[in-house]
Amino acid sequence: MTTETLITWLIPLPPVLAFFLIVLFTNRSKALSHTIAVGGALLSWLGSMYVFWRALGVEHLGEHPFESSINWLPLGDTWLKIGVLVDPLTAVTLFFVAWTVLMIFLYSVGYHNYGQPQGDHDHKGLPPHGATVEEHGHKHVVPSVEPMYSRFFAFIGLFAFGMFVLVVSDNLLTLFVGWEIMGLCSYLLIGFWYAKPSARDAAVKAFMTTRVGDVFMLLGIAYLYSVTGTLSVRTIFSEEILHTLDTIPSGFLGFSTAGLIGLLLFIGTVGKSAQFPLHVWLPDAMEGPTPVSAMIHAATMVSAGVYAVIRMFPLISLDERTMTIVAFIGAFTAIFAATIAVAQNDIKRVLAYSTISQLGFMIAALGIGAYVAAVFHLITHAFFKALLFLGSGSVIHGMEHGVLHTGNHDVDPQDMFNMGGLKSKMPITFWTFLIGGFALSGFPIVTAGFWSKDEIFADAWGHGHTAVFITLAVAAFLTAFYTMRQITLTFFGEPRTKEAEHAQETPWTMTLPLVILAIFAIGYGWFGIPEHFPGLGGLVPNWLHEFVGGTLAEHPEAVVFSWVPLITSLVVALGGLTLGYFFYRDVNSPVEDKLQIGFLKNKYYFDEIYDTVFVKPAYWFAENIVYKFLDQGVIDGILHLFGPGTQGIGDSVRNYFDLPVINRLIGDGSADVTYWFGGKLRAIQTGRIQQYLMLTLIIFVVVGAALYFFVLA
Amino acid sequence: MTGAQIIFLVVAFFTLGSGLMVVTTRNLVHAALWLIATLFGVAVMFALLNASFLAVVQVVVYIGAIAILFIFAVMLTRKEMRDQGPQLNRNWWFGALLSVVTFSGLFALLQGWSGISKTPAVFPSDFDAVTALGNALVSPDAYVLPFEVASVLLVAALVGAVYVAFNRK
Amino acid sequence: MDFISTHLLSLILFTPAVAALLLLFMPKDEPRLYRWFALGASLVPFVLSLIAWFHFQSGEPGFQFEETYVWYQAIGSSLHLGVDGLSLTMVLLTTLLTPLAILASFSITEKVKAYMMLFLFLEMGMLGVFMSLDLLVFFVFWEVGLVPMYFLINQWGSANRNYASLKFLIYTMGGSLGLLLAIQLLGVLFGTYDLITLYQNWTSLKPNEVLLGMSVQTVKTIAFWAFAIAFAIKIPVWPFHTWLPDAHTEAPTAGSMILAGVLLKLGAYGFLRLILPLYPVEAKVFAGALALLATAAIVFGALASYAQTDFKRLVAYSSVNHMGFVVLGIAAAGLASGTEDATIALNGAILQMFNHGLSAAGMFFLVGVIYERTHTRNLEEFGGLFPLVPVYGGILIFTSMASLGLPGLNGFISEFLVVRGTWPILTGYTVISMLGLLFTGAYILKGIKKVLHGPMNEHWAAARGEHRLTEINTREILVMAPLMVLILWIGIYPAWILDVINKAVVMLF
Amino acid sequence: MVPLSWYLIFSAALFSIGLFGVLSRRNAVAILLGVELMLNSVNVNLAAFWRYGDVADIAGQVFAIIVFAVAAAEVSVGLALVISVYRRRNTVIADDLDMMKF
Repeated sequence: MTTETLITWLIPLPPVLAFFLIVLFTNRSKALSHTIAVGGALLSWLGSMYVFWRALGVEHLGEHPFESSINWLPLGDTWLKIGVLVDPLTAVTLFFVAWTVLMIFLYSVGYHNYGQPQGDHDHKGLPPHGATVEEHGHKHVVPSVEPMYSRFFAFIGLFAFGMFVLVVSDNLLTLFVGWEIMGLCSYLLIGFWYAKPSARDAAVKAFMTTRVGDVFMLLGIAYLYSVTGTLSVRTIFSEEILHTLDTIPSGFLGFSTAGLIGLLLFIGTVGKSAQFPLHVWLPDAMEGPTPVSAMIHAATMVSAGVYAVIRMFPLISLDERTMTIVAFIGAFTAIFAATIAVAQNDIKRVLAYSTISQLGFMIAALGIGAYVAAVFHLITHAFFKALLFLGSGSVIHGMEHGVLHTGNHDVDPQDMFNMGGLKSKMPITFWTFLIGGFALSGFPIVTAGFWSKDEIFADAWGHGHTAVFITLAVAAFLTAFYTMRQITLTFFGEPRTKEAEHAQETPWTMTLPLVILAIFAIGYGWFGIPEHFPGLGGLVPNWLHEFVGGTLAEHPEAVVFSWVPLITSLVVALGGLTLGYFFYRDVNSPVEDKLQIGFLKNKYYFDEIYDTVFVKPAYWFAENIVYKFLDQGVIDGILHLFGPGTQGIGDSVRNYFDLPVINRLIGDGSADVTYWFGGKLRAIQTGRIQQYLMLTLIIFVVVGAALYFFVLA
Repeated sequence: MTGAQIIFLVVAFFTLGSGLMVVTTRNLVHAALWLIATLFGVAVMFALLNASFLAVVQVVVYIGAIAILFIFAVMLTRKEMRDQGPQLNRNWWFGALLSVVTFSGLFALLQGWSGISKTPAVFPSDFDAVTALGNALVSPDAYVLPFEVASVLLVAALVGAVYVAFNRK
Repeated sequence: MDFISTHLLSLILFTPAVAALLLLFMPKDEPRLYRWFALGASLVPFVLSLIAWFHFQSGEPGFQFEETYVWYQAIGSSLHLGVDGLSLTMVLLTTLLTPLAILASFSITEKVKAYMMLFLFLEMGMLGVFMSLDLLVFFVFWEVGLVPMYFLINQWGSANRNYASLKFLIYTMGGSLGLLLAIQLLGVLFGTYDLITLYQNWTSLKPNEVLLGMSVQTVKTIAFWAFAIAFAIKIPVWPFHTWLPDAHTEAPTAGSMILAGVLLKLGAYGFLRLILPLYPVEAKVFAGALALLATAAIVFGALASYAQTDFKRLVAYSSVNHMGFVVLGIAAAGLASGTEDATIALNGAILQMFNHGLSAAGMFFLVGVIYERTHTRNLEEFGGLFPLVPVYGGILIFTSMASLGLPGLNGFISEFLVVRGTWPILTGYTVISMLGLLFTGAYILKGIKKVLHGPMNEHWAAARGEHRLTEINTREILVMAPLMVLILWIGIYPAWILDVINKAVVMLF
Repeated sequence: MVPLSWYLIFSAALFSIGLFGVLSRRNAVAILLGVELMLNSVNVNLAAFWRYGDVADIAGQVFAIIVFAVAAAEVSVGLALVISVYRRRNTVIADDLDMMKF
C-alpha cells in the first residue's frame, strides 16, 4: 500500500469520526462540535488535495491508477473485495467535493448563528426565532443560535463521509454504501427541522423517491455481480468482460446484458439526481437548512447520481438503446425543470429546479457520449451551484435579520417578491451571487459555466444529436432567463418591503466561502477551453480533456470546432439574461408577473398526480386489501373458522354421543342399575347377624351343591 | 358289637342329647350346665381316641374355665334371661332346616368317601403321644411358631376383653 | 477446564434450566435477587458460547463439540449434541439475546420469579433445537420452547393476550403435528433418529423402492410438506403469518424480543438443517412455490406493516417482511443447490437470520421502552417526541435504519447477498420482492415520522407522574448498546461472522 | 373297633346341633354356647383323623390344641362384648342389636 492509497483510505474517515465524537461525546458543546466537524472536513480536504496533487503528477493515470483493495465478504470460494481507486475521474471529483464540503462546513457555522444568544422561544426541531437582547438600555431582537447546532454538524459530517466513500470506492458496492448513507443523511437533514410537518413530509418524500431508484440500482448491482462475478470497476471494464456483457442478451425487451444493467443503474441515478420522473423530491428538499440544500444539490448527493453514471459510462455506453433513453431523460428533464423554474417565487426553489435542469444537461451529455463534457459540467456546476445556494442562504439570512428587526414574522424571507434592492445592503453576497448566476447562465468567456455548457453543445452538434442540441439550447435560454429574473427580483430595484430595507450583510464565515467558491466558478472553466476555440484556444492547454479523458480506455477524441454551437450558446445566454433583466426590472409583485401560470407554478401538478396515482392507492391497498382484507379477513377468517369448526365438532360429539351414549346410557345407566338393585337388596340388610349367617349358609349350600353336581360329578 | 363300640354309642347319645338340651333349654343356666355335660362327653370321646392329653385339656380348659365363664356371663346378664318371650327367634324353623340339611349333606359326603371304613392305626412300639405332642409344640422344626402365635392371640384376647368389658363409669 | 471443554454444549444447554430450578428454591418476595440471578445465569451460556465460538474450527467439515448420551435406547434416540457454523451462529444469537431480554425485563414487577424461570426454560428450549443432532430430541426441544412463551404472553402480555397466546400456541402446535409424524416416519424406517445417519440413509433411498405401501417419491413428498409447513408456520411464511402480529404485539417486551430474535429463526433453521439436506429433490421441485410464498411475505408483509397504526404491530409485520428474504434465499438454494449463486443466497439468508435477530429485538425493545412510559402504542397519539427523548430518538433512528437495510449497517449485507444470490436463479421473484424492499422504507419512515417527527404532541410534554415521558435510562441503553455495536460491526466488517457461515454453507450444501 | 365313620357322624351331628343353636337362639350368650358346640365337634374330628391316620404325625392334636386357644380367646372376647353391650343397651337379644344395617 503506497502513501497515496493509504491517504485515500483515510480521506472519508475524519468526517465520520467527527460524527461519532459529536453524537457520543461533545453534543453539549457547540464550539467543540463545530471545531471537530470543520476540523474533520479540513483533514479530508488536506487528504484530497494531497491525493489530487499526486495524481496530477502521474502519467497515464487512467492506466495506472492508485488502487488498493482488501477482502471483505467471503462468498463461496472467493472473496468480494472492496477498496479504493484514484483515477482521473476520482481525482477531479475529489477536488471539487473536498472544496465544496469544506466551504459548506465553514458556512454552516455562520448560518446557524454561532455566537448568538439562545432564542427566547426556540424549540428543538424548529428554525430559531430570534432572541431579545438588551443593549444600551433598549431591547432589540437579534438572530438566535440553532437549538440543535451540534446535531447539524454531526449530520453533515456523516454526509461528507458518504460522499467521500462514494468517490474513492473502486467498486459498486461501497459506492452504493456511500450512496445510501447520503440518502439517510439527506433524510435527516431535510427533516432537520422535524417539527415542521412540511419538513417532515419532505424528508420522507426524498427518502422514498430516491429509494425507488435505489432499489433498481441494487438489482443492477446484483445483476452485474452475478454475471461478472466482480464488482470492482476496473475489472468490469476489462475488455473481455465488457465484451461478454455486450454480447449476452438479457432476455428483456431485446436489451443486451450491459444495456439492462446500465438501465437499472441509471434508474438509481434518476432517483438520486432527481431526473424526470423521480424529480419531485428535490424542490421539497428545500425545507432543510440552506447549507443542506447546497450539500445535497451541489456538492454531493445529486452529483453522486451523475458521478455514478459517469463511472459506469463504459458499461452503459455499450447499448445504444440505453444511451438513447439516458439522453432522452436528460434532455427532457433539462427543459422540463427549466420551465417550472421560471414560475417559482421562492429563491431556493428556483435554484432547486435549475439544479434538476442542469443535471439533465449532464445526463443528456452522457447520453450522447460526451463523457468529458459531462464531467466538466459536473465540476463547474458543483462550484457555481454551491455558490448560488450558499448565496441564497446568505440572502435569506440577511432577510431574516430584517424580519427580526421589524418583528413581522408573516413576511416570508425566502419569497423573492419580498426582496429587492439588496445589492447595496449585501454587496459581497450580491457580487458572488451574480458570478454564480452568470456561470449558471453560461455568460460567455469569463464564467466556467460557459465553457462546460459550450462543450456539451459542441458535442451534441458535433455528433449529430440535433434533437438533443435544440432541446438543450432552449433549456439553456430558459436558464439564463430565470437566473436573471432571480437576480433582478432579489438585488436590483428598490426594497419592496421594510424587511428588505433592514437586511444586513452576513458574517465572514458565510461570505468567505462565497468568495472562494466564486473564484472557482470563474477560474475552473479555464482548464477546459477547447483547443480550437477561436482566439482563446491553446492559450491555456485543455488540461481537463486530456486528464479526464484518460480515465477511459479509448481516449475520447476532442470534437471538431464548429460555429453553430458557439453562436447558439452565446445567443441563448446573453439573450436570456437580457430578456430576464428587462422583463422583471419593473415587476414588483406576483400579480404583475406574466409567467405566474398555474400549470407551471404547480410543477405540472406532478406531486398531486403521484399522490393520487401512487401514494394514496398504495396506502389504500396496504391497509384495505393486504391488511384488512387478506390478513384480517381471509387468512384470519379461515383461522377463525377453525375455532367454531372444532367447537362444532366437539359440540356434536358431546351432544350426540358423549351425553346420550356415554353419560346417559353407560355412565348413568350403570349407576341406575346399581341403585335399583341396591334399593331392592337393602331389604336383606337387616343388621341381624343370624339372618346373615343363614344367608351365607344357604348360598354356601347352593353353591356347594351346584359345584358338586355340575363340576365334580 | 364290641365293648368299645357300646361305650362309644352310649357316650355319643349322651353327648348329643345334652348338646340338644344346650340349644333348646329355656333357662340359660341350665343350658350352661348341659354344655358342661356335653363337653364332658367330648372328653370321653378324646379318651376313646387315645388322645389322653386332649381329654385332660378338655376337662381342665373347657369345663374348668370356659364353661364357668359362661355361667358367670349368664349370671351377670340374667335379668333378661328370665322367661321373657321365646328363647328361639322367629326363623328357628329355618335354622333347624338348615341344620338338618347341613347334617344330611355331610352324611351324604361321608357316604361317598372311600376312607370312611378305615381302622385305627397301630401305635409304634416306643411311641408316646404326649411326648410327641410336647416335642412338636416346642420344636422349631414343627409347630413352635403357630403355638407362639396362639399365645399372642390369647394375650390379645385377654387385653381386648378387659378393655371391652371395662366399666368406664 | 477439561470438563468444560468436553461438555461445552451440554453446559450451555442446561445451565439455564438448572438456574431456573435453583430460582425455584429462592426465598419469597425478593424480585431484585431473582432478576440479578437470572441475568447472571443467562450470562454463563453466553460466555460459554463465546468460548465455543473462539474454539470453533470453521474450516473443519462435520459437527464439532459433539456429545452423545443415552436417552431412549429402545427406539434408537439419543441426546446427541453438536454444532457447525450454521447452528453455532444461532446459538450465539440466542445466548446473546437472552441476557439482554432478561435485562430488558427488569421492569417487570409481577410474579418475577415465575417470569425469570420461564425465560430460562425458554432459552434452554431454543438452544436445544439448535444443538440437537437427533430428530426426536430436536422435536422435544422444539415443543419445549412453546410452553414458556405461551405463558409469557398469557400472563404478562397486554390487553388481547388470551387470544394471541392461544393463537400462537395452537397454530404452532398444529404445525408440529405434521413434523412429529414425519419424524416418526423417518424413525420407523431407519430405526434411528440420529441426524447424521439419516442424512446418508434417507437421501440414498432409491426412488423405485416401496415404503409403507407407497412409492418412495410419495413418502418423501408427504414428509417434505409436513416438515415444510411446520417450519413455514414458525418463520412465518405468508400466508401462515397471522399469528405473528398478534403474538408479538401482545407479548411483553422481552418476549417479543425473543420471539422475533430467536423463535422465528427456529423455522428457518429447520429449513436449513433438515429440509435442504434431507429433501434436495423435493426442495428443488417445490422451490418455486416456496419462492412465491416468500415473495408474498416480503411484499405483503411490508404493505401490511405500512398500513398499521399500532407501533408494535408495525414492527411485528416487519418481521414477516424480513424473514421473507431468508425464505427467498432458501428457496433459491433449494432450486440451484451447489452453485455459487446458491451459496451466496444461503450466506445471505443465514446472515439475515442473525441480523434480523439483532435489529428486530432492538426494535421491539424500543417500542417497549416508549410503551412503558406512555402506555399506548398508537402511532397517532405520539408525534414530535424527539425533543423530549433525544437519546431514545437517536437510538430508534439507528435501529430503524438497520431494519430498513441501510448500507453500512448489518441488514444491508444480508439483503444484498440474498438478492445477489437469488437474482440469477429466481429473477422474477427477486424483482417483485424489490417492491417489498421499497415499502420497507415506507413503513420504517412512517414509524419514525409518527413517533419522533412532526409538531410535538403537547400531551406528553405536559404529562406528569406515571405517564411522564422520561428519557431512556441507563439500563435500557445497556440493553441496546451490544445490539447497536453488533449492528454496526457486522455492517462495516461482516467477514468475522460471514466467514464461519460461508464455510459451513460450502461444506453443507 | 369303632369305625371312623361313627366318629365323623357324631361330629357332624354335634356340629349341626351347634349350628342350630347359633342360628336360632335369641340370646347372645346362647349363641356363643352354640359356637362352643361347633368348635368341639371340630376337635373331635381332628382327633379322629389323627387316630385313624398316621399317628406319628401329631399335627391333628396340635391343631386341636390351637383350636382350644382360639376358643378360649373367642369366648373371653365374646362374653366381654356381651357384657359391654348389656351395660349400654340393657339387652342381650341378638335381634335387638340390629344397628348395623342400611
